[in-house]
Amino acid sequence: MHKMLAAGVAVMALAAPMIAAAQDDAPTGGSMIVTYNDDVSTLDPAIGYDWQNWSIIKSIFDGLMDYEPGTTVLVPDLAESYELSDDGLTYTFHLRDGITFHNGRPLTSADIKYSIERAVNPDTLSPGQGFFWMIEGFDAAAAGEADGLSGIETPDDRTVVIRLSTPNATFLHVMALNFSFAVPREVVEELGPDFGRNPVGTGAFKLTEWSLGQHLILDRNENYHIPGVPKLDRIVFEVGQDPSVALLRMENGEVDILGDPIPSARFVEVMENPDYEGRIIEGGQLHTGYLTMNVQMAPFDDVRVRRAVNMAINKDRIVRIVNGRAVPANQPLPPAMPGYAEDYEGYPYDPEAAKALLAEAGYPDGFDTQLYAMNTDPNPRIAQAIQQDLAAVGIRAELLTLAQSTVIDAGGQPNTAPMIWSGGMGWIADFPDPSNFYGPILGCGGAVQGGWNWAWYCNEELDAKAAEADAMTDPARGEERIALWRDIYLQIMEDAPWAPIFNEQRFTFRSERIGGEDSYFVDPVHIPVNYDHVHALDAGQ
Amino acid sequence: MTPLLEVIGLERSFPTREGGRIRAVDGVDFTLSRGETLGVVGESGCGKSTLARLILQLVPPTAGQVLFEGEDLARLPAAALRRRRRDLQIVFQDPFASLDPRLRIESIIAEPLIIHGIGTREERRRTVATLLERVGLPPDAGRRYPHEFSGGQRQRVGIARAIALRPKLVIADEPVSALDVSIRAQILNLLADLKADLGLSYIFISHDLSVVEHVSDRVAVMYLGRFVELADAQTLYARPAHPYTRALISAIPQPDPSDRRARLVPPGEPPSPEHPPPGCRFHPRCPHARDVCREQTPALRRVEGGQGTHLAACHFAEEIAALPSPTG
Amino acid sequence: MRLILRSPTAVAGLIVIGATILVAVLAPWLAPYDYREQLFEGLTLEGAPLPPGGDFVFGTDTLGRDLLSRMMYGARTSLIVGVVSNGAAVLIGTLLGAIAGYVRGWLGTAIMRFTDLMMAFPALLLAIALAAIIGPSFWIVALVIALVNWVQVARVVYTETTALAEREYVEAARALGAHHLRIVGVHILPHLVPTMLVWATLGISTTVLLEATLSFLGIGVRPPEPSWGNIIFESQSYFTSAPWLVFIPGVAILLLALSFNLVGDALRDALDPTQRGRR
Amino acid sequence: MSRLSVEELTVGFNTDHGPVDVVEGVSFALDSGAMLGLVGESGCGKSVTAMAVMRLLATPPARIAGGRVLLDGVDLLRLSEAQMRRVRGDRIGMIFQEPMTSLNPTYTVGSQLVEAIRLHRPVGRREAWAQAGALLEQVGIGAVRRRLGQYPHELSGGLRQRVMIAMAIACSPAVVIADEPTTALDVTIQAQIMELLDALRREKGMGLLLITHDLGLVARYCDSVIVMYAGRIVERAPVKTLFAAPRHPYTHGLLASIPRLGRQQERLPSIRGMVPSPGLRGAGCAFADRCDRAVAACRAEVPPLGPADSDHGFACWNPLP
Amino acid sequence: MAAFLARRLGQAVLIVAGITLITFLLMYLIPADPARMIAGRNAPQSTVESIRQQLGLDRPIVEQYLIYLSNLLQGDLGRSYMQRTEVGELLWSRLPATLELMAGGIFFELLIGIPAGLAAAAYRGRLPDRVIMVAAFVGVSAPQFLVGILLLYVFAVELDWLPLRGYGGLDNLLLPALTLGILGGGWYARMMRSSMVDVLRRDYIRTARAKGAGAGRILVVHGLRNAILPIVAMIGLDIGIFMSGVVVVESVFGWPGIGQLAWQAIQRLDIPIIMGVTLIAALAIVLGNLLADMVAPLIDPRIRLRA
Repeated sequence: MHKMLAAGVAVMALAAPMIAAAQDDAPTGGSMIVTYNDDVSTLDPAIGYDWQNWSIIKSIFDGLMDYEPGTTVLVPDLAESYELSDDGLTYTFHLRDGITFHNGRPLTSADIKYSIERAVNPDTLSPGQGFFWMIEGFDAAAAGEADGLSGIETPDDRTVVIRLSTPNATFLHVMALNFSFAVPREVVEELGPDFGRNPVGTGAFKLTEWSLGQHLILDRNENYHIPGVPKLDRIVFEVGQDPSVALLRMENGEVDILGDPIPSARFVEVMENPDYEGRIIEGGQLHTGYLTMNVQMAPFDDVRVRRAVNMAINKDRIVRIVNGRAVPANQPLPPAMPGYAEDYEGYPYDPEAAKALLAEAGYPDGFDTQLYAMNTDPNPRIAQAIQQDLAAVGIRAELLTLAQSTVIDAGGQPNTAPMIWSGGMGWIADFPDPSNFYGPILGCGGAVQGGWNWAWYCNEELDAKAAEADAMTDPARGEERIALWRDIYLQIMEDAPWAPIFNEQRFTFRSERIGGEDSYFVDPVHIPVNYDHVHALDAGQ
Repeated sequence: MTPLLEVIGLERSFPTREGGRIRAVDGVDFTLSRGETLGVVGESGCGKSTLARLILQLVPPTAGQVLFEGEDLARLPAAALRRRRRDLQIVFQDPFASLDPRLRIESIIAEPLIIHGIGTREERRRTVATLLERVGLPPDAGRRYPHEFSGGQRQRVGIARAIALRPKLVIADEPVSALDVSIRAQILNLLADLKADLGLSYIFISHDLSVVEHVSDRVAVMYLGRFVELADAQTLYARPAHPYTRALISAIPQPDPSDRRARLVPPGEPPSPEHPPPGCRFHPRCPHARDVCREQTPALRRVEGGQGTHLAACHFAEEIAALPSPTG
Repeated sequence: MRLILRSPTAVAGLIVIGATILVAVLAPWLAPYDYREQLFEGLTLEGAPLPPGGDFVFGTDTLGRDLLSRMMYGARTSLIVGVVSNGAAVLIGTLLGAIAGYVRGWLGTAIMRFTDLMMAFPALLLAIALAAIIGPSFWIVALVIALVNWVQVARVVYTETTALAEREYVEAARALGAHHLRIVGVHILPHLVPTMLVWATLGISTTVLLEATLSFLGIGVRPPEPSWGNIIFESQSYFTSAPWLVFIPGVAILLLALSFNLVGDALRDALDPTQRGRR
Repeated sequence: MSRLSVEELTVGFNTDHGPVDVVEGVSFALDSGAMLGLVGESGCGKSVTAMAVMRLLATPPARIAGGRVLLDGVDLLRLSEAQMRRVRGDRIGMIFQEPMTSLNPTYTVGSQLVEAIRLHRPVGRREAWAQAGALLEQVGIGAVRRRLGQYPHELSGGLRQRVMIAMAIACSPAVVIADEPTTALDVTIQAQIMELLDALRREKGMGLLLITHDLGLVARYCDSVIVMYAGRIVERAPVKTLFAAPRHPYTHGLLASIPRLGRQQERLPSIRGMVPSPGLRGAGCAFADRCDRAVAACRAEVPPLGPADSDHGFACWNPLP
Repeated sequence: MAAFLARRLGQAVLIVAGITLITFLLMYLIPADPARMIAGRNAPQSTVESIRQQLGLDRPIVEQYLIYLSNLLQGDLGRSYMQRTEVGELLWSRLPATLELMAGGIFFELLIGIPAGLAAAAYRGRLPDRVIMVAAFVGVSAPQFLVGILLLYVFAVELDWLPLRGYGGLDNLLLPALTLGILGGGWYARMMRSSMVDVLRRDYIRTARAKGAGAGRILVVHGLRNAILPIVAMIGLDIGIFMSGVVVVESVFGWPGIGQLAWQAIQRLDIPIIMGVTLIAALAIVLGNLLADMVAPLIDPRIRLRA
């Protein structure tokens, strides 16, 4: 996994190869049923930001860039090719020919410009607005003072020129984010806020039916620009399906993909069932579950206390509580992320040493504090495990398990939440780049009222280093940049504002009739599966 | 000397569900002297029970005055009225409903004493014992609950409670209607004894004319919220001056098979008090009704040539009074 | 009391309640394990809870804690919440209902309109919002439940009080010059006791469950303190793979609620002096 | 021959303190067209007797311990419940005390009358409604069409009791039992209802058993009378005989304690004490404790009702002369 | 009748307005910021501010409420913060499922409660009565989700007679509706019994027996109609109680109704949806009571609609 990703970064070339037409001889046709517990919310790419609608949107829309299926390798998508100016500030994208929206209208460069500007326009209320900060003219546009982004120009129908205000190595990832996906202006303007219910894009599938609270049907886009894609003719998303029921239906062969994770209650049993051999695919996730300690609140303002907490927690036992569906973590970055320090050992589990550290910090008898956590399973259980471990070294943490919105609010208030278990609200990377784990959650920018830096950790020196790293847009300096990020995260661990607990693993359960590369089923950017590339084995029969 | 009780133009109306108003008591005047018993008779719904509650200020009057020893009860402040209640008491019809089923008899009888803060606990206990004896109940009755007693005994409890404060006036609202014949006589005798012993005055409300005749000095006949006749008992029964009184008297079956009086049963039933007929309210059922009865409401007036103060609300009172006596 | 003992179902109920109280009180001595301790041997290697039997009579929960010990300590919470908060609800409801029913007038109307309003208000939402505003604690649960559950009591008491206030013996007391306070205290409230008792007992099951829901939402009992409700909710999705985690506390709640209901029913009959007089 | 004859009827109740007989050895006969008064105070067993004849007592707690109830020679106590159902309302009609509560408030007068007819007569709905109208006319109710469509609460007390009577006579029964039919009514209405009952029994030749506590009604309307005390008949006689010369001290005391119009008395003669509750009656005459004429025998043995050959029977060891 | 309706509708409007006001106030007081939830993690503070402004969350509460009310009067319930779909549409799409569930629940309540209550009353004091009443107490005391899970386990998992969960056919409805109905059924059985026992003591029942009516006829024709009134009033209230009950039942059975929607919305502080659900719940309760009041006179002619 790690290796694959390193290769991907290297591929960031001026003339990237086209995504090859699917060369495998997987059959096309057929359909599959995917179940979800929650209703699917908006499919507007500028707005949708759930893990659930994230990949559905990816199948309906396209952006300038994309990733190779099953990998984190950036490749041009709507763009045929792009060039980067020497100062690292100007990107020129050349659109592929003959791409049309689902309504039949050909895609032009104006659509790209409109789509990005729409995401930045405050009227859109896009949660992705902030991702575009590096584009020239962002501030004026984001404040609603300018009509559009001065940094985007469309010299002709097939060329988009984007100027940045500062060189940024993550920019191409941003162009692969849903928020920058192309939408047809006339449809958006006609439907207004209802566009998310009736999405029209250029993607591999088009939405044909949406019965709120019951099901969605996606059908193949016959005019999709990549030949042989998608494989399936139809995907039916059945919503309101309780995961344990969905699992039983899966066992009855009524369902093809469990959209939600396998319920913990039955995880062990399912994994041990020989009948499902090969049908449950395990993969990594760009996720870290961590415990924040508010460095502005005593006693967590003492680094020794924070280190003691890091040493007090038995991560192996917590991993067991989640049925081994995670690997213990010792640093903010997940193993699949470039910059992960493989040789770093982290803080060992050592309650005695933790006690000694606490004593040294002036808390020989420990102290009382509070631990916030979200109230959905398994988070209260994990929090209780942490609570017990802390109690063993004398830290008596009162546990507050609350609704998501309340915990998030508490985290963003100064001097409110001494400790927060991030589960359920934790960081899943928006794109596979180490910088994505820093800004809002560990940088000074996030350590403000209403911010997401719940540790209130602010290290100016590291902020400067981060800026430096992100300015390294030259692909040749890729390795150097990654190394810089690695150092940043290791230095953070010295200050220990977090106690990283684990990195979640994904387990995708598929029916016997669905096939494809294993990597398609644990695709790092498409969750739960890469809808465009999995196929039905009984297609055409 | 002021009379014990003076009722002037007393009125009370209730709203109905349909938005109309029922004039339950519609202009009643009378006086009651000390030591006197006034009987009030009438059929159900004529307003006699409301009259009792109006006098006691349990229901506020819509108009009119209730002067007790010259003091207008309706104008008394709440606290003063509560104190005044010592002098006015009531005995209810239903000896079960009027006793709190969750209290022991001794608590029920002692309640007025407690309310008015009379005596110590020990004194009250002795008073209760005396009262029990006075109304003819065994001494151990105090420890028991109302439902353990028969109707007659419960009525004795009600009477004991009413006389506990030595009131000046007792209003008895159908006190014997719910009782059996043999018990009824006992209670009537008890009431008579108490009156003699304690110098009580009574307003005795009943639908039973023979009982009223037996206990009353004067009798008032009520029909649809008004007094239609008021006279001393003997006169009223011997020479009724209102056709309704006549009809009532003649309708009473006497326990005497040889009694073959002609029965003057009035046809139909009392009209709804919500829509009383115009003119004389009795005219639709009156065998003597003439045109004037349908148009003019007769006032309660002295009957010419009547004995004492014989009042009747009939245009032809003198004519009626001259008819042969219904009691035969 | 003798009358209650006459009903075999009520006796069974009393036994269950008595046993629960006993277990709750003696929990520190009876519990085989520390109810908070997440035992290493309490989970399988894959992290699954252990079924009943062996060292763990009721099995273990998903954190490897002994279920029996947690049930014993949980009885405390459930009893306290059931009795205290439901009792408070009944008291509030009775007070408001009795005032509205006795006083009538604008005050009575205002109280009853407010009751109507509360009746139509989704209780769960109110509970969540209140707890979020005031901040979570065990006593908040009690308060929230009381605030939610008084409504029906108030309505019933209101109806009864209006009927009681028209009884002849109340009129008799007024005729005697009794003050309103005395009338309410002596002639009305005692008659409401059976209703109150019935609601106090009938409401217990709803209360215990509401506590469970609130605890689940993170409003109530702080983990790792157990209550029967939060034991269920912590593990409700395990009903097929670890049914004991749902059914043992579920049946406990059912039995306790049932017992309170049966005893309440018998109590109502027994409190009626028209029954008592029959010797 | 009598239409209805009750012989040695004994009815007991199971109470918390064991079985108690509330009606003991009651016998009487009722002829066609006759009106028999059954008089007594509350709790004397007169209503229980009526209910036992109709077999309307809930068993348990009630228990008919002995005796016979012969209607035209058939013992009703031996009939099955289904057979008895056919007798009720058809051969014996019943009128109750409270016209307010004895009619079903949720059905119209018409449908309740129609039910009374159709339960026993195989007539169509239309025909039954016509008959119901005719019945109302018979009991003196005008504007029949409107009345049939009205609910009981829309009628006055007197009208309701007329409807009850119409229901009781719907199938022209041989016997009608009227249990305190006028007690709840005003004096003037009471007179109307009694006149109606009197006329109907004559017209239709029904035997009418009038259960009442009002001796005035009995004196006025009945042919003969039975006085009950504490579950037993203490005296029976033709009306004139009884009122002229009661032999039982209880009957005598009862008659004396009624205040009479135009007869001013300072004190009413009254019977002291009160009725002993069932189960607490001693071995002898139940009235002995209240009786001024009681002799030793009274406390020892229950006096029999006699003499048998006379139409004036009384159960007393020391009767009035 | 018209006056009655007008008055009751007036009251209903007031109650609903009162409820929306309280809800609004509560939402305002909850320490959490919807704007942040919408903005997501990457948004700079300025974005949060502009979202807050966009949604009018920066205005005084009174103004926000008035805007809400005036929109409401125009039939506009607002748009979900998270889903960006019109709240009206979301509610509308889920209403049929919830209504179906409630109807099924009421059906089972009556189906269980009325016959059980009748039977208990008919055999009052005897063994069947005791058995039914204890069973009714069990029904009343049983935690709803426990009943649901048990039914699910027995009929769907073990016996496999009925579909596990899901929404659609009558077979899907059976278990959730039964779960909802068992609680109410217990209540109704008790109410029906006490009401019926009371009615059976009435004089008109004696009259009916004196007429020669049989036991069954007396129970059903004469008793039921008089005894059922408290139940009818209860059904009105039940609609309200169900609004809370459906949250549990819908989550146990994966029923795509209002309850689920409300649950999700509360988690995410999606105020427009919460307001919408409260509104619907309040309306349901008010309408349920109104309906019960209007049906009552049809059953008992003594009751008149009081204006």
